[in-house]
Order: sequence, then structure tokens, then C-alpha cells
Amino acid sequence: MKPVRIPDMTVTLAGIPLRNPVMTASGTFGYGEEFAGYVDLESIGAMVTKGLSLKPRAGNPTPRIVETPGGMLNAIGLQNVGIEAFVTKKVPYLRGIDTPVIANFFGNTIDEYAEMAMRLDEIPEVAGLEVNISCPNVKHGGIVFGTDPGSAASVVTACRAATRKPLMVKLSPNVTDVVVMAKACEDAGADALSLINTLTGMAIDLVRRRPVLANITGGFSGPAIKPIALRMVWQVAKAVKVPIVGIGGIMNAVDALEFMLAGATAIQVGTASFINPGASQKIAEDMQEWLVEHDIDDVKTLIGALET
Amino acid sequence: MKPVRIPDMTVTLAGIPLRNPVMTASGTFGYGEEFAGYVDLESIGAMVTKGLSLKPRAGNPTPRIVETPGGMLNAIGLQNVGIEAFVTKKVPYLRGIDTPVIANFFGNTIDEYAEMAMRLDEIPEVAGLEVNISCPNVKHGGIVFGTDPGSAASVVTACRAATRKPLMVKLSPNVTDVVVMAKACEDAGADALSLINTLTGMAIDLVRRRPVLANITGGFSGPAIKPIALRMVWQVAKAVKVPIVGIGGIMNAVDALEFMLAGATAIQVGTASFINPGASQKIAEDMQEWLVEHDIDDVKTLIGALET
Amino acid sequence: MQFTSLIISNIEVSPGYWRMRMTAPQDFASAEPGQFVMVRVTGAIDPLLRRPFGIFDVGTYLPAQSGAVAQPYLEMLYRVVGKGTALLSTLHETDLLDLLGPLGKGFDLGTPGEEKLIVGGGVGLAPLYLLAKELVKNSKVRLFAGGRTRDDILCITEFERLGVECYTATEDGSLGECGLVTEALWRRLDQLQGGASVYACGPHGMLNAVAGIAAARGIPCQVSLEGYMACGVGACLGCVAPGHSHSQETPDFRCVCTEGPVFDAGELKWRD
Amino acid sequence: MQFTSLIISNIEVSPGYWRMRMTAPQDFASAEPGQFVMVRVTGAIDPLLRRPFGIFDVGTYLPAQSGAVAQPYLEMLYRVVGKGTALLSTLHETDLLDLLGPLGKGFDLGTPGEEKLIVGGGVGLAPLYLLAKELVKNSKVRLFAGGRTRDDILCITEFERLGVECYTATEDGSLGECGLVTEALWRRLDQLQGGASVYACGPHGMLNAVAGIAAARGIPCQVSLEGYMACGVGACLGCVAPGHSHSQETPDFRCVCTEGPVFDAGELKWRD
Ligand SMILES: Cc1cc2nc3c(=O)[nH]c(=O)nc-3n(C[C@H](O)[C@H](O)[C@H](O)COP(=O)(O)OP(=O)(O)OC[C@H]3O[C@@H](n4cnc5c(N)ncnc54)[C@H](O)[C@@H]3O)c2cc1C
Ligand SMILES: Cc1cc2nc3c(=O)[nH]c(=O)nc-3n(C[C@H](O)[C@H](O)[C@H](O)COP(=O)(O)OP(=O)(O)OC[C@H]3O[C@@H](n4cnc5c(N)ncnc54)[C@H](O)[C@@H]3O)c2cc1C
Ligand SMILES: Cc1cc2nc3c(=O)[nH]c(=O)nc-3n(C[C@H](O)[C@H](O)[C@H](O)COP(=O)(O)O)c2cc1C
Ligand SMILES: Cc1cc2nc3c(=O)[nH]c(=O)nc-3n(C[C@H](O)[C@H](O)[C@H](O)COP(=O)(O)O)c2cc1C
Ligand code: FES
Ligand code: FES
Repeated sequence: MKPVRIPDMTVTLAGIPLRNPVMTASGTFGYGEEFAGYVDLESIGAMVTKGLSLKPRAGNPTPRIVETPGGMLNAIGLQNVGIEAFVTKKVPYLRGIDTPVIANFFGNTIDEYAEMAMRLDEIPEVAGLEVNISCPNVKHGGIVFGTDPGSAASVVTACRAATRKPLMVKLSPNVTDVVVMAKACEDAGADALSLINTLTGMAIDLVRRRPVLANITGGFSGPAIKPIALRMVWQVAKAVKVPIVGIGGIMNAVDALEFMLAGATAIQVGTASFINPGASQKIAEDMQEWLVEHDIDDVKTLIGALET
Repeated sequence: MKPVRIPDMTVTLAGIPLRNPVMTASGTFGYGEEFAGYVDLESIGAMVTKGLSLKPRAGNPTPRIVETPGGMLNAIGLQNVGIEAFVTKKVPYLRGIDTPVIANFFGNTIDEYAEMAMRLDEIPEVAGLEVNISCPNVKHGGIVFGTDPGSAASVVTACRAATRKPLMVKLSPNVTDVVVMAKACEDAGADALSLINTLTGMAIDLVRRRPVLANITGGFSGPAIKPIALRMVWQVAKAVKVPIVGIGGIMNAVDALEFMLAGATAIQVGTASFINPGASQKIAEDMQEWLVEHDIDDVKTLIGALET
Repeated sequence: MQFTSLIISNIEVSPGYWRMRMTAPQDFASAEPGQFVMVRVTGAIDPLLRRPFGIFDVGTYLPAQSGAVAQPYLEMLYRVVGKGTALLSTLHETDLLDLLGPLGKGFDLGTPGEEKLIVGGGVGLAPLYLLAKELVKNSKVRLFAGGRTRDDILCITEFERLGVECYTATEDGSLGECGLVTEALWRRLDQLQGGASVYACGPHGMLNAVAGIAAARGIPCQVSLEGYMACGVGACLGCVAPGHSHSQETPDFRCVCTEGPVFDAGELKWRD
Repeated sequence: MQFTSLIISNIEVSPGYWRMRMTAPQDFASAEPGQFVMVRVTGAIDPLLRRPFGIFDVGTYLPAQSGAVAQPYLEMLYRVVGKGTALLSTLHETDLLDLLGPLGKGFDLGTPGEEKLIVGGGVGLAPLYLLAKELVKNSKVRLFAGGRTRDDILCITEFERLGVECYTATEDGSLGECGLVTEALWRRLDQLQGGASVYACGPHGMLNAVAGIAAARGIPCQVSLEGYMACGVGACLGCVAPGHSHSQETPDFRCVCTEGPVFDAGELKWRD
């Protein structure tokens, strides 16, 4: 019998070394602490925080979530504690955990985005930034930054100027051509791209004749969206040079490795953490086991290794 | 006990009277005949044919389909018998069935679209036309007609000029703003809009390190996509005056009625016919039963009756 | 805590209402009344999300075989309303379920000796049985159980066995008084001498009424809320309920899964 | 035909291979060997699509109770490879399944009296048992069964009971000859006197080899193909296989579910 070699699971994401490619997705893992009883937080590659804004945000009225076939819709409305409370209430806990923390954030204007990037730049516990551009531009008629390449580039340029930390841009899938968006963000200085954010969906309560969500529409996530996410990751990975973080419906190690084949350097586990709070750790462990079984030394050899 | 009133299930779609709002979706019901053993073809509202082109088309190599969580991808590649064979081999059977037949068709150029519309116009058994604009424009670098409002409008204008039959345009969901597309088609003369066509997705075979589909990407359909379809139908119904046909993940009568609340005058059953070949008839029957239970006289009162 | 549970029994106790007993880890014996579990009803993705259920009872079960080890169990009382609960009701003894729990903040047991008034609407009784079991140790407990018809009045015998005095009311008069159970509650409060506190679980309209009654009488009232939940651990922010001072301008949302499901009625915003 | 079937038994006949007997409508008795069924393994949406399986056997079952009505049944022999088959293997007697069938075009039974050579690879044996049952009525039948290991050689006893002469070969030599079963087929053909025809089902590589051998000897050969199927009724066009004259320029696709799954080898395009 051959001695079992432990495969190399490390990857480097825009300069951030990760012990394995498994990150947790923004908005699905709280600020880490919520999952401490279910996940060894030092077993995963990185944690991404709930999306942060300058001021605390209350979010939308309820109902905010609804299940759909193989997925869910959420209209949380970006409820978050705000950057002040993040620093005073959440960072101290994260300081004790030896796992990179990526701060996900957003703004209502380009200036707010830039200010957030500047503020986050000052927090030593923050290893990198993930800009959520799927937010309406309040100054320009509410068109979502993330669906217009020009606006997206402006946001990225402004954030880029405001931080020296690795800057990751999270792309919206609600676009005709995600490659155009990806290139605009890369050209504007993104160090990495993460995709996909949620698709826009809707659910109806037939008997009440009303939308289920108070917000009418919501963000669609979960296993149902995986085929779309995988397609977009593959398209973008072919078109850009910066590393890609694959997100969307990842429920297990096989899903995660498929995203890596499609071109992702790392992946994020979102909705799966709701169904199984230990999902991120389990996925990292199962990925390693899969590599052992398939006699692969280094997870990095899978990145973009899809044969087409 | 109150005597049970049989609810009025009829709707009129762009001048075509339907006995009920349930149609079958293009590419999922063959040319009707395939389902004769499972569905009373005179129990449904209308049948839409597999997409037709001027010449027969072979379609893509296999594998052409793959299951995904709550859905499926197909890359049939628009295999079809061509309009000649449709007239000689399929129409004679359809002639004997007292249910409107809508011919779904496509072309590689605007001229081909127009020619198809003209040819279909001559077939008395064809009650209406459904233009599939989710096809690459071979003359203009392969950009899909259905993702550019200008190209879409040109296709519709050309078809409009070529036929006096009711002309329905089938919209692609792979766009940033489906309302822009819808309005462009309405302005160009569409009598009705049907949506959604499939989303673009991908599946990977991890062990073989290859895409599952020979075509790499495929069209995503089934219950998984329902939230996106419902959202788009709602958005479009608010923005246009022409009737809407709702399509996407409809598996049962509740789904169908939800689409009507969102603004659809009729609906199409697609993937569901694969899982249950009798789905279309069952949905029509169950819709009627639901109306009886909820004491609703006329299905038309539900169209767009969502309270937001 | 996440654990796999073996179903011991799953029986229909009233049309559409089921009671399921399943194995639990040792620590479950100390679950607080009012806490809940999140149940994954299938290993497949449909239904996808876990379903929240109150803890109806906990205990230890001694299998009939001689020498068998005593097995801690938990019970749920659930109503079949949709896909997930329909699936649950098809499960049998020895089937396995994946659970998270005990989750959330339970009921405060209040001042020993003072009278305890428990109000439950339909399946809202579920988390109140374990509560009553605790409360009867130190206080007089009365239960006010309401429902639409007699089929919605559950497990009264079990409460009576604890020594709880039970009042029932149904909207159609098919069991107990005809009308709302809150009327019986009013009457009891009128007769009340000395301190008391109120515990309620049920439809939001009923909780609203009970909170109003308790506030009018100036007695403490705890309510157990429901909310659409994805995670159950405070991460998704799906389950929130408006706190007392909540308004569009001064938003104040509480997390039902971690700050609740049990709240002091005064902490929450109620319709007038 | 769409029907609900009650499972009579579901047993593992070799590691990873299961044989399921289930009730069938009366008409099923006339199913052709080589036809298939489409099985919905769950009422939920995961897995979504039906799964195609060959008809291993059909028959009539007389329940033990006196006076019970004779019950037509069908059998499937299936290998657990993924989600759907894994789920199937967890089902028990009295569970229900939703089926479509019999579907497709079966085997042509050929000229009575001539020798019939049946070649099956692994679970490819599934549709060949019913075929053998028909063929033995009029002809000498030999079975060539191949697999990777002895676990992949299935139900030989059943074939022998029909009077079929069986040759087995495994790639690892753990049962029968070591090597490919096509070698035994070559040898038999070398000895052959008079007409014969070949029937094959199994992995595409094996079918390719068998078709080549039969063509080289100029004897008729029918093969049963697999294809990814969504509908099973000729509507989705997912399952197609390239016909003999297929090329990029002159495309010729055949529908496996309606024109097949059994084809004359000569109708199809093979790799050289
Ligand atoms: C803390 C808490 C404790 C509960 N305790 C009990 C109990 O002990 N017994 C009992 O019968 N029911 C209880 N419920 C309600 C129970 O969770 C729902 O009835 C159940 O989730 C319905 O699932 P379904 O799949 O059958 O219905 P569906 O309508 O198909 O569910 C669809 C989605 O809506 C959610 N949902 C539906 N109804 C409710 C509801 N009333 N509250 C919250 N989410 C809902 C489901 O969880 C699911 O995500 C409790 C709810 C909460 C929040
Ligand atoms: C006409 C026909 C007859 C068959 N007869 C038998 C039989 O008698 N016994 C048996 O064990 N198997 C048979 N198969 C193969 C069987 O259909 C697949 O093994 C089964 O569908 C796998 O399902 P799964 O969910 O376990 O695998 P998964 O890999 O999870 O399936 C995913 C998808 O791929 C499809 N798929 C996977 N493998 C195959 C395959 N080999 N052929 C076609 N589709 C596939 C599934 O149907 C499903 O849509 C037959 C296939 C065909 C086309
Ligand atoms: C409840 C919920 C809240 C989310 N909040 C955020 C957020 O604050 N910022 C963000 O960039 N993405 C947010 N997302 C999107 C996820 O990070 C992820 O991109 C998406 O859910 C797709 O991945 P999944 O299918 O694995 O869930 C949220 C998703 C969910 C389900
Ligand atoms: C196998 C398959 C073939 C299809 N072929 C066509 C087609 O030829 N023309 C067309 O306009 N739409 C075609 N469609 C799209 C469907 O008509 C429908 O828009 C889509 O499947 C979404 O509905 P569903 O989720 O109910 O399946 C096809 C879909 C499938 C699954
Ligand atoms: S259920 Fe997720 S925060 Fe409460
Ligand atoms: S499986 Fe649909 S055409 Fe053959």
C-alpha cells in the first residue's frame, strides 16, 4: 500500500494565504462567532463578514426569506451593525481566530464606498476587502452599480484609491454579459473577483394574492443557482487574469471542486451554512479526502483545469 | 350546500381563444403526437411546437441534457425537422386536434426569421407564431438577438411585416433588464410576449474534468428557475400592454396560478412534461378545481391580481 | 448542537397534528422550556431549509429489553401545514433525522408561588407543555387553550395529568366555550388575588390580544414568536421581529432565533 | 403507459447491484425484451428527472394468501451509480413508484433455430434476461457475460436455469476467463456452423467491439444503447445517437428512446 500523502490545500488569493480554498460567503456566516459551536473557525480558508455600511442598517420588514424549489430568496435589506459596532463588538472576537477575515461592504454612493474602504483599511484584523456592488446607486436614479460597467468601475477605482489591502469585487449575475462587468472591475484595479451574488427572484402567496417577501423581490441563492454560477465563473475565468472566487449553490466538496475546475482559486459557501452550519469545514475536509482518493498532491493543480 | 359553478377557464391570447390558460412549451412537447398517449390534447389551451427553422437542423452532439439541483440543462441545439417536414409530416396529425397550435420558430438572420414568418403564415393549422429570439445573429458576430433590444426589435419588425397571424415574442432571461427587451418587442409590433426562455448554465463532470454537455453550456429550465421567471413576468406585465405568457418551472396548478397573479394571461408547461407527461392536462384540471374551492368564477379575474 | 436523532414514534394525535418522539443527546435534558430545534426533514434538497419546532417534552426512555441503556428523548408536537411537515408525518420509527438544538432563549420561570397563566392557540401549545412541567413544581398553573375547532385543542389530558387546571375555547363551540380563549383569561384575571404572570404561544393575533390584556392588568407576559427562519443561529437575519421602539426612522429588529423565540411582551412592538 | 407500482421486493444481488420486483399492469406481460421503463424515484424535485431502466423480467406472482388475485409484476436489475439509484436502493416492499413504460423498441427475435449469442457487460445484462427467456423457446442461446470483477457478473444462475450456456470473463480474472468477454465470443464464432445472430448490451466500448466482430463475420447484430434521457417519449431530443451516415455535414441522429434503445448495429455510427 502506498503511504497517503496529505495534499497541499493552500491557495493564495490576491496575496492572502489561505489554508484551504473554502471561504464563507457574506451574509450567511454572520460575523463568525455565530458558528463557533458548529465549525472550527481555524479549519477553513477565510471568513467573509456580513455586508457592512457606514451607518448601522435596519434592513427590510418581514417576511425576509422564503424557500423556493432547491433554493431560497432573501430580502434582508443589508441589515448590519455598521462599521463602528463592527470594530468594537465583532473584531475583538475575530482577533483571536487565526483565519483571514474579509470584510464585505457596500455604500449608497461612490463616496460612501470609498469611505468604507478607507475605514476598513485601518483595521488590522481585516485581511482583505470584498466590495458588494449589487446596490442601487442612490445618486443616479437607483440603477444598481453592479449592472453597469461604468458605475462598477467608478466604485472600484474609488475603493482602490482608498485601500492598500487586497480588494475583491463581488459581481452580480443579473447582467447580460458578466464578462464585460468583470473586465471593467479588473481594469479599475480589482485584485480578485468573486461571483456570483444572488439572482433577483420573486415568490407569491397564491391564497393571499401577495408577494411572500415584504420587499416583493429578493436575492435567489442555494443549490438551484449552481449551473448559472458555474457558467459565469467559467466565462469570467477565461477572460480575466485576476483570481476568481466561485460562489453559488455550493453544497459539498464536489461542487466546490467543480468551481475550481471552472477557474476559481477559492470558493465561498453560502446558503449551505444554513442547512448545515458545519458545511464549510465539512467541505474543506471532504475536498482534501477527494484529492487523496484521486491521488492529487495539490489542490492548486485543479484551478482552471477543465478540459473543453 | 351551494351548487358548484364550473368556473370560466377561457382566456384570449392575442386574439386566439384558449379553452384554458395552459399551453405546452416549445421543445418540451414535441409536435403534440408524442404525448397523445398521456394527455388528451383537447384538454389543454394550446400547443407550441418544437422550434422550427427553414432547413432541418441536426442539433448538437451528445450529451445534450444533464440534471441539476431542481432543474436541468439542455443543449439540443435546436434540432428540428425543418418547415417542409413540419408541413408534410406533423401538420396532418395536428389538423385533427381541436386545439390551437402555435408555431415556435427561429432563424440565423433577420431575413430567415422573416421568411419563416411568411411560410408559417400560409399554414392554416397554425393559429399563431412564437418567435424564439434567443439565437445568435450569424451575420453580426453571433450576438444573441434576444439580448440586444435593437436586434430584437429588428427581428420582430421583420416578422410582423411577414405575417398577419398573432405574433408572440419569446424573451430571453439572460439580460440585465428584461423590461427594456419587452418594450422593444412590444413597440416593434409583438401581439404578446412569452417569458422566460432558458437561462444559460453549465455542469461539470469532476472526475473527467470536462463539461457534462458536449456544447459546454446549456439552457437551464425546471422548478429551480421559477423565482426568476416569476419576477420577470411581474416586471414585464407592469410595463407593457400586450398579454404575457408565463413560463419557467411551472410544475403544478399553484405555480401556474401564481404566474397569472403576476400578470400572465396564459402559461406554458415545459420541463414538467418530461417528469410527468400528463402534467399539462393535470395542471389545467387542478387549476379549475382550485378555482372551485376558492369560489372564483373566472380565471381571468386572477390575471395581474397580485396586491403589492 | 447538531445531532442525528432516531425516531422512536410518530403518531397523529388529532386530525393533522402529530407527536414525534425521538432520541436526543444527554444534554437535552437541560433544554429550557420555549427553546426549539431546527429539523432537516430530508437529506435531499427539497425541502431545502430546516424547519423550526418547539420542544414539546424531554425525558428518558427505558427500552423494554432487559439491560438496555436509558435513552434520553425529545418530543415535538407539529401540525401538517406544508411540504416539510407533510414529509415529517410520513416518517416511521427507526428513521433518522438531523437536528440542531436546543436553540434560542426559553421562558423565564418567574416568581415561584405566583400563579402562572398559560395561553396556547392550536399548535402553539407545543412549547407550553415542557413549561408547565417546570412551573407546576413551584406554582399553581392554569392553561387556556384555544382553537378553531375541537381538533385544534391538543393534549389537554397531558396538561391535566400535571395538575394544570385547563380552560378550553373553540371558535365553533365544538369543545369548551364558544369563542376566543382570551375571554376566559380576562375572567380569570378578574378573580385573581395576588401576583401572576402570563405565558403565551400561538397565532400572532392571539399573542397581540394576550399582550394587550396583560399590559392592561400590569402583569408580566412572555410570548413565544414564530418567524421565517433559514439558519436558526442568528446569521441570516431572516427571522427578525420589530422591537418595542421600532419605526421606519428608528429601526429596532430583534432576532427571533437567538434573542427569542420567547420575549417579554413589553420588548416587542404590537399593533394597537 | 403511466402507472403506480407497488414494490414487492428490493434486494442486493451482488455488491452495488439490486434487483427490484414491483407490480405492473396486466399489459406488461406483453412487453418486448429490450424495452425499458422511466422511473420517478421521488415525488419531490430531487432528483428531478425520471431514470431509465431496462425490463429485467416480467411475470405473474401469486401471493401466498389463499384467494389472492394473481399479480403481474416487472423486475429491474440496477446498479447504484448516483443519486437516483442510491435512493432506489433504500426503498422497501410496499413503497410506491411512478413509472412510464414499456417504452422504446425492443429486440427482434431473429430466425428461429439459428444460434443466438448474447453479450452482456455488467448491468448490461439487465434487458438480456427477458430476451433469453424468449429466445430459448426456439433457439440455442449462449451468454457471454463480462465485467471488471466477479461482483459485476450477475444472475448467471438465472440464465443457466433457462438452459442458456454461459461464458464469463472478468478483467481481473476473479471469475471465469481473465480478459474481455469478446475473446470468448470470437472463439465461439470460429466454431460456429450455420447461421447465428448477436445481441449485446453494455458499455459503449464493448458494444463497439461486438458490432465490429459481428460485422467482420457478417452476422446480424443488435445492440441496446444508453443515452441521457429527460422524457423517454421522443420529445426532448436529449437521448439521440448518431446514425450510420452521420457526419457534421450530413447529420443523422436517432432517438434512443423511441427508435431504440435497440438498434441494428449497422444502423449506427461506430468508432473504428
Ligand atoms: C421558533 C418556532 C417554533 C415553532 N414550533 C412549532 C411547533 O412546535 N409545532 C408546529 O407545528 N409548528 C411550529 N412552528 C411552525 C413550523 O416551523 C412551521 O409550521 C413549519 O416550518 C412549516 O413547514 P412546512 O414545510 O410544512 O410548510 P411550508 O409552508 O411548505 O414551509 C415553507 C417555508 O415557510 C416556513 N414556515 C411556514 N410556516 C411557518 C411558521 N408558522 N413559522 C415559521 N416558518 C414557517 C417554513 O419553515 C419553510 O421555510 C414553529 C416555528 C418557529 C419559528
Ligand atoms: C434505455 C436505458 C436502459 C437502462 N437500463 C438500465 C438497467 O437496466 N440497469 C441499470 O442499472 N442501469 C440502466 N440504465 C442506466 C441508468 O439509467 C443509470 O445508471 C441511472 O439513470 C443513473 O441514475 P443515478 O441518479 O443513480 O445517477 P446520476 O449520475 O446521479 O444521474 C444523473 C443523470 O444522468 C443520467 N445518467 C447517469 N448515468 C446514465 C447512463 N448510464 N445512461 C443514461 N443516463 C444516465 C441519469 O438518468 C440522470 O439524469 C439504462 C439507461 C438507459 C438509457
Ligand atoms: C441571507 C443572505 C444574506 C446575504 N447577504 C449578503 C451581503 O450582505 N453581502 C453580499 O455581498 N452578499 C450577501 N449574500 C449573498 C451570498 O454571499 C452569496 O453570494 C449568495 O448567497 C450565493 O451563494 P449560495 O448559493 O452559496 O448561497 C447573502 C445571501 C443570503 C442567502
Ligand atoms: C429540452 C428543451 C428544449 C427546448 N427547446 C426550445 C425551442 O426549441 N424553442 C424555444 O423557444 N424554447 C425551447 N425550450 C425552452 C422552453 O420552451 C421553456 O421556455 C423553458 O424550458 C422554461 O420552462 P420550464 O422551466 O417549464 O421548462 C426548450 C426547453 C427544453 C428543456
Ligand atoms: S433564523 Fe437566521 S437569524 Fe434567525
Ligand atoms: S429521452 Fe427525450 S427524446 Fe429520448
